[in-house]
Amino acid sequence: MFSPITPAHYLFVGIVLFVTGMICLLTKRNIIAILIGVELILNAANINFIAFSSPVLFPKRVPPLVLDGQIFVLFVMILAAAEAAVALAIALHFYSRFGTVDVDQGDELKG
Amino acid sequence: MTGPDGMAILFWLFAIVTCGGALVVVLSRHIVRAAVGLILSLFGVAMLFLLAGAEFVGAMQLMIYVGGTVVLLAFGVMLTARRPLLPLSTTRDQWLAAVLLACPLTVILVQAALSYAPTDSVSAQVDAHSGVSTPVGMLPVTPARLGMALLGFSQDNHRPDGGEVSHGDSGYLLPFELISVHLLVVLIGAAYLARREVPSGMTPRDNQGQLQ
Amino acid sequence: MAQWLSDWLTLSPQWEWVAYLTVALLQAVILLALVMTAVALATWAERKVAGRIQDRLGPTRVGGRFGWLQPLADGLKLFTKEDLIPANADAVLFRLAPYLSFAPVFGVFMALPFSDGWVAHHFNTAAFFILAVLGLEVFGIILGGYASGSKWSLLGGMREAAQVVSYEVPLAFSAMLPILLAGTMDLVAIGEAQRGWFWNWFVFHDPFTFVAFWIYVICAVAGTNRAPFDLAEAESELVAGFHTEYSGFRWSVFYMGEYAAMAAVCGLGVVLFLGGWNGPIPVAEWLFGPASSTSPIVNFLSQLLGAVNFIIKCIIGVVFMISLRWTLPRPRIDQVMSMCWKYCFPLAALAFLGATLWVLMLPDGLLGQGHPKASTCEQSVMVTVERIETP
Amino acid sequence: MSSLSLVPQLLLIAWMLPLASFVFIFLTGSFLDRRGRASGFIATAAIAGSFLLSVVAAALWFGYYPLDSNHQASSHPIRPLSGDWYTLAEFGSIKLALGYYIDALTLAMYVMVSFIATLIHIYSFGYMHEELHEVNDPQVILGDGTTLRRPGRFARFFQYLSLFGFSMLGLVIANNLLMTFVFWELVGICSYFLIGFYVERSSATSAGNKAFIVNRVGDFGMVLGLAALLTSCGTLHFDHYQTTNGAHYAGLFFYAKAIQHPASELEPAEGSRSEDSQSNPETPPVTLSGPKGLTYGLLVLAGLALLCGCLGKSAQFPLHVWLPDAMEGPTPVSALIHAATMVAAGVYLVGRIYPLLTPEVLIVVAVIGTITLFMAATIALTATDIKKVLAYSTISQLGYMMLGLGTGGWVAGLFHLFTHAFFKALLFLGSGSVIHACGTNEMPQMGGLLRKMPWTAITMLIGCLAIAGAGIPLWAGFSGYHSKDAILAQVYLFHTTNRFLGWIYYLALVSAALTAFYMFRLWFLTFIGQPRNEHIFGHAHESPKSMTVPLVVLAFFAVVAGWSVPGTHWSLSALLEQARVTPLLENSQVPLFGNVVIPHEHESHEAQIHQLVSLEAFTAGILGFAIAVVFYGARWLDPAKVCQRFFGLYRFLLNKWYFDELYSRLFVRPVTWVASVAAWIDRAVIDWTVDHAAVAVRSLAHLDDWLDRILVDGAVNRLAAAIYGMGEWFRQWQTGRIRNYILWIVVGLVSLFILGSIYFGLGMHLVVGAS
Repeated sequence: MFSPITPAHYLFVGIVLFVTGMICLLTKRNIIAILIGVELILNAANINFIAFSSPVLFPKRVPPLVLDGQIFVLFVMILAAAEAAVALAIALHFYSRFGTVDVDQGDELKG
Repeated sequence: MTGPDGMAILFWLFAIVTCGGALVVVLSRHIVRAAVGLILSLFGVAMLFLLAGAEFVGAMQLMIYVGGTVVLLAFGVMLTARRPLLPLSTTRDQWLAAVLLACPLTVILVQAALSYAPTDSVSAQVDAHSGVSTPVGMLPVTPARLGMALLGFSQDNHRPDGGEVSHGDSGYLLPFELISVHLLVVLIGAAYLARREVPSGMTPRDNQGQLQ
Repeated sequence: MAQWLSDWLTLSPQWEWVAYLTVALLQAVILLALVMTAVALATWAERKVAGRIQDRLGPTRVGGRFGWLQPLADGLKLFTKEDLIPANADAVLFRLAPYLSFAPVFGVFMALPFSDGWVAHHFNTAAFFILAVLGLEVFGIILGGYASGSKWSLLGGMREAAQVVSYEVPLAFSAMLPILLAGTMDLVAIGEAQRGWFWNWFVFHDPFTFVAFWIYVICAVAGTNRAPFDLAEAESELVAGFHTEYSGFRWSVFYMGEYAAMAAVCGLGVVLFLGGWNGPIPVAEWLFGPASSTSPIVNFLSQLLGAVNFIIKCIIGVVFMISLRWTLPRPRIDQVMSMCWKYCFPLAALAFLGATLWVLMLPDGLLGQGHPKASTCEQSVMVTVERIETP
Repeated sequence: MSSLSLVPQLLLIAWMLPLASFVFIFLTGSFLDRRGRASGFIATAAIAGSFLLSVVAAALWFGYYPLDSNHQASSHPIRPLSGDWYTLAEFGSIKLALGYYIDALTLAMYVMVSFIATLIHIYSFGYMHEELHEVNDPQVILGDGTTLRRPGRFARFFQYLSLFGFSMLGLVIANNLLMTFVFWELVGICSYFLIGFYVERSSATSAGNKAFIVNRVGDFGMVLGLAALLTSCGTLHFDHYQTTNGAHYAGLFFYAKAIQHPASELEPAEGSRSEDSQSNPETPPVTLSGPKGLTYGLLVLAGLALLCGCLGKSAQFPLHVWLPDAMEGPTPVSALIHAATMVAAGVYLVGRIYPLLTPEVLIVVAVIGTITLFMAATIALTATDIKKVLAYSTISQLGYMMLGLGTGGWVAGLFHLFTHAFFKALLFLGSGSVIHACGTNEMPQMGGLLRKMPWTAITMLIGCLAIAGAGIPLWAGFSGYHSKDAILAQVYLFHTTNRFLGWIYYLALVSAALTAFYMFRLWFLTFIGQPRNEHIFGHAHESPKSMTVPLVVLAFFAVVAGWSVPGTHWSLSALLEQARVTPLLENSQVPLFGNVVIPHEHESHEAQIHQLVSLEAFTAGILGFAIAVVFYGARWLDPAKVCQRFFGLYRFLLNKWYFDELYSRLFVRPVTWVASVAAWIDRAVIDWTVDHAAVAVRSLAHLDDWLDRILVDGAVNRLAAAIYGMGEWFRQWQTGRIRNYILWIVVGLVSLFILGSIYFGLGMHLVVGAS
C-alpha cells in the first residue's frame, strides 16, 4: 500500500525543518527561541546528510555505506553543541546586562 | 519490524512527529512549549536516523540533544519564570516578511528535491571504473567503523582495486582532532562568558548558596 | 513473524502493513506487561524491604501472608483518586509530563536483551541507545516541575535537570569500559563476551572495571532519581518536589516510570558488568552443550535459563537499590553535584584510562590464563583493517 | 660473566635512587615540610638503598675476582667493566655519553660514599630537627633589631643531600672525562647550595660564593685539560668504547700507554686485552681514532691542567682558602664534604686518571701536597673554632693523600682517603654533637664536657687517635696508623731515591707530630679540665640517639678500617691493590727532570723501610701528644705565655699565613681598580657621546615633526573625512536588530537560489546528479 521510502522523502522532511527553522529565526524575539531555530536548521542539514549516506535508502550501492555523511553529521552535532554552549553563555550574559531575553533590546551597536 | 511497509509506517509516523514538533516551535509563543516542540522534533529526527540505518548517529542525536535541550529548557525556565509571562510577540509585518520569504524558498527547495533522481549513479561509476564486481554485502554500520574512520581508516576511501590508501584521503583524523580542540576552546570560552561576577567582599561559596 | 502472520491470514500484499502493525502492537503489549509486572513487584519489594529495615513486617493483609496483592490494591486506589490540575498550571504540559517521563523508560526495554537473542530489537549500538533513551526521562520530570506552577515543583525540576545532566557523564564513562573490553556496543555481544565462569564477568575483569562498576551503581542511582539522590523530590525541603501537584493516575505514571527506570538500569548494569544471562557457573554449557544447539527446544531451554539468570540478577539489583534508599541519608544538592564532578567523573575517567592500559599491557589477563574475549577490541580493529585490506 | 653483568645495572639503580629522592622531594617538598620528617625518611631510604645495592654489587665483583695476593696470575685477569648507558651525541669517533667504568676502586668508593652518606643522613635527623619548625636565626639581625624568623627547611636540606649523593656517585662511576666534569660541577653546585644553606646569613652566602669561585679557578684549568685531551686523542673515554655504528675505539688510557711504549702503537690491543681476546675471541680489534696528536709534552700540560681542578676541589695549596669558610654550612654538610663527597672527589680523580699523569705532574702533586699538609697543620695549631681546626686538619690530611699519590703510592694515597673518610666523618659528627650541645663553635668556651657527653667524648677520642695514627708499631693500630704509615713509607722511599726532594719526608714527619698535637689540643680543650663557661656547660647534654648511633658506628670503622679480615688477607688495602694502576714511566728516569725516579710502590713494602718509618712516625705522634698533654692536658705550661713569646709567629698562624689578605691584594683589589676605571670611562666617554647624540636626534625630530603635521596629516585628514562621510551613509543599514540581519541573509539566499535555478537549470542537478 505504501510506496517505498526514497531519499526524496527524507529531503522533504529536511525542507520542512529548514523552512520552519528559518521562520523561527525571522519571527522570534526571544534569544532562546532564535537558538531553537538554529538547531532546527542544523537538523535539516543533518537529515540530508544521513539520507544521502544511508545504506538502507541506497541498497544497491557498492560499497553500501558512505561513511562521510554520518561523520559529517557527527561533526555538525559537535559544532551544534559548541554553538549552543556559547550561545547560552551569551544569552545569560545578555540577560544579566539588559534584564530581558528580547534581542531587540540589544541594539546598542546600531549605526 | 522490517520490510518496506514497516519502514514506511514508521517513517511517516516519525516524519509527522518531526514536522509537528517543528510547527509547535514556530507557532507557540511560550518558550518552554517551543522547547518541548524542539524535543519532539529532534526525537523524530533521531528516529529517522535509526530508520535510515544510522544507528550510532541516531543514538548520538538523542544523547547530545537530550543534554543540550535540557539545558535549553532550564535556561528558558530560569530566564522567564521569574516574572509574569512575557510573550515577546513580533509584529504582523515581521510575520508577513517571513512568510513571503519562506514561500519562494520552499518552492525552490521542493523543486530541487523533486528533481533529484534517486539513482545509484555514484556507485555505478565507481563500479564501472574499477571493474570489481564483488559486493561487500550489507555490513552493519557498527560504531567501530565510524571510530576507525575518525582514527584514519576510512573504508570508503579505499581504492576498490586494492591499491594503497593515499595520504590525505584516508580518514578523518585531522578534522577529528581539530574539532576536539575546537570543542575544548568553546567550552572554556563559554564557561568564561557565563561566569558570575563575584561582588567584592563576597566569597564564591556565599555565592554558591544562591543557586540552590 | 509478520510475514508468517500475513501468510497465515492470507492477506493480499497491499494489506501486509496491517500485519506489521498488529505484530508491533503485540510485541509492545508483551513488553508493557513485562514492565508493569516488574513495577508491581518492585513496589511490593520496596514496601517489604522498607518494613524489614524499619523492623516492621510491611504489607501483610492483601493477598495472603506476604501481601502479594498489595500493588494491585495500591493501583486500584490510585486509579480511583481524583486527578487535580492546579489553576496556576500550564495544563497541556502538565498532562504531557507523566507520559514523557514513562515512555522513554519503556523504550529502553525494546533494546535490552533478556537472554542470548531474546531482545525486541537487536540494535548494534544498544548500549549507547539505552543510555541515550534513559536520559530522556528527565524531560518529563522537568516539564512536570515547571508546568505545575509551584515553586516547590520548579525547584525540584531544576535540581533534576542539573543532577541528571551531570550524572550522565560518569554513567556513560563507566558504561564505556565493558564496551571497550567487548569491542562492541551490541549488548548481545557484550553479554556473550562474559560467557563462562563468573570471573569472566566484566566486573571482575580487572581492578578498573571493578571501580567502574561501583561508579555505575552510584550514577545509576543518581540518574534514576532514587534515594539517596532523590533531591528532586526531597520531602524534607520541597514537600514532594516535582510531583507535589500531581495526584491519582498521573502521579502513578511518574511512580511507574521511576520503578521501571530502576529495573532498566539494573538490566543494563547486569548485561554490562555482571555477565548478563550467564550464571556464575556455566551450568547451561554443561547441560546444553557448548554452543547454541540446533534443536529448537534445547535452544529455547538454554535461553530460558539465561533469562531466569538475568531476571534474578536484576531482582538482586533492584532490592539493593531499595535497601540503599532505606539505609542512607540524603546529601545536600551541592554535595550531590560535587560528588559527581569531583569524584565520580575523574574516577570514571581514570578507570577508563586504566582499563585501556590494562587491555593493552595484559591482553591475556593478570594470571595469563586469558579471558575468552579479552582481546576482542584488538580483534575488531584487526577485522576492520582486514576488511579494508580486502574489499 | 653473568654475575658481573649485573654489576652495572645494580650500580645504575644505586646511582639513580638519590636522584629519584631529589626529584621527589623537589616536587613535593613544600608539602612534605608540613608533614614532618617524611622528606628525611625518603632521602635516607634512597641513600641506604644505594648502599645496599653497592654492597651487593661489590659482593658480586669480589665473588668473581677474589682478593688473591697473586691475582695477576689467576685464571681470569682483572678487567674493568666499561660501557655506555646513554649516548648524548656522536661526532664520528667522538662520543659523548653517560657510562660506567667499574673496577675495585669504583666499587669501594660506591660503598664508602653511600655508607657514610647514609650515616650522615641519619645523623641529620637529630642535628637538623630545628628546621622542622619555624626557625629563629639569632645570627641574622633584621633592620628593626629583631632576629630573623623563617620557616624550616628540613625538606630542602635533604633534597640537597640527595643531589649531593647522586652527583658524587655519578662522578665516581663516570667512564669518560666529560661525564666526570659534569658531575664534578654538580658536586660543586651542591656544595654551594649546602654551604650557603643559611642563605640569610651574609657569612654563609659569601662562604658559598667563595667556595664556588675558587673552584671555578681550578675548573678553568680542568676545562683546558679536557680540551687538550679531546683535540689530541679525539676521545674522553677512559677505556675502549664502541660507537653506534659498531666501531671500537681506543680510550685515553691506551693513548697514554702508547706514549710510554711507542712500539705498542702498531699493535693496538693492550696486554691484558690481547690475553683476554684469546679467551674471548669475539672481542673485536680496537681502532685508534682522532688526530693522534698526543705528544709527551702535551700530556704533561694536560695532566697539570687537570690537576688544577683537583687542587681546587680538594682544597690544596694555593686554592685551599675556601674550605675553612665552608664551615658556615650545617655540620652534617661539613662532614659530608670532608669525608665522602666534595674534597674526596679531587683525590679520587687523581687516582682515576693516574695512568695519564706523567712523573713531572706527580712531582708537582707531591710538592703541593707537602706544602699543603704542613701549612694547614700549622694553621690548625692556633685556631680556636672547633670546626676550623677540623677543616685545616682535613686540608692537611688531603695533603697527605696527594703526597702519597705524587710519590707513586697509589694504593697508599687512596687507602688514606678511605680511612680518613671514616674518622673525619666521625670527628665532624662528634664536633657537630658538641656544637649542638653548646650552641657555640669556640673551644675556649667549652671544657669538661667528658662528664656531660660521654659517648661523644669517647668516640671523638677514638677519632683523634685514628687521625693521629696511633697504634703499636709493627703490629696493629687504628685505621690512620696503617694508611699514614703506608704513605710515609712511600715518601721515605722517594726521598732515598731523590735526595734533593728529601725535605718532603721531613716535613711530612713534622706534620704528623703537629697533627697529633692539634687534635689532642682540640680534645683536651673540649672535654677535659674545668668548664670555662658555666652557662654553656650547664645547658650541655648528650645528643639524641640518631646522632650518637652514627658516631659509634663510625668509631668502630675508624678503628678497624685498616685491619684485614681475620684469617684472610682481605683488607681495604688489598682491595685497592686489586685495582692498582701504575703511573707512566715507573721506576725509570723522568724525561724532563733527568734525575728523578718515581719509585715502585711494592718496594715500599720492604720490611726494613716499614719498620723504620713506623717507628719514626710513632715517635713523632708521641711527641705531638706529649706536647699537647703538657700544654692542655696537664697544663704544666700556659699556652698564652708561649703565644706571647712567639707573638709574630702566632699572629702569622692565626691569620692563616695571610692567604686571604694576599689574594685580596693580588686579585680582588686590582679587579676593583679596573672596574672603577671602567666605570669612569663609561660615565665620561660613553655617556657623553650618547647624550649629545640624543640632542642631535631631537633637533632632527623637530624638523620631522613639522613635515609630518603639514604634509602627511593633511592628506590623512582629508581621506578620513571622505571615509567618515561614507560611513555616515552606511550606518543607517546597521540597525542593530538581529532579525533584520537574518532577513537580509535569507533574502540573499533566496535570490541566489533563484539566480542559480535560472542560469544553471536546477542547482541540485549540478551538485548531485552530475552524471
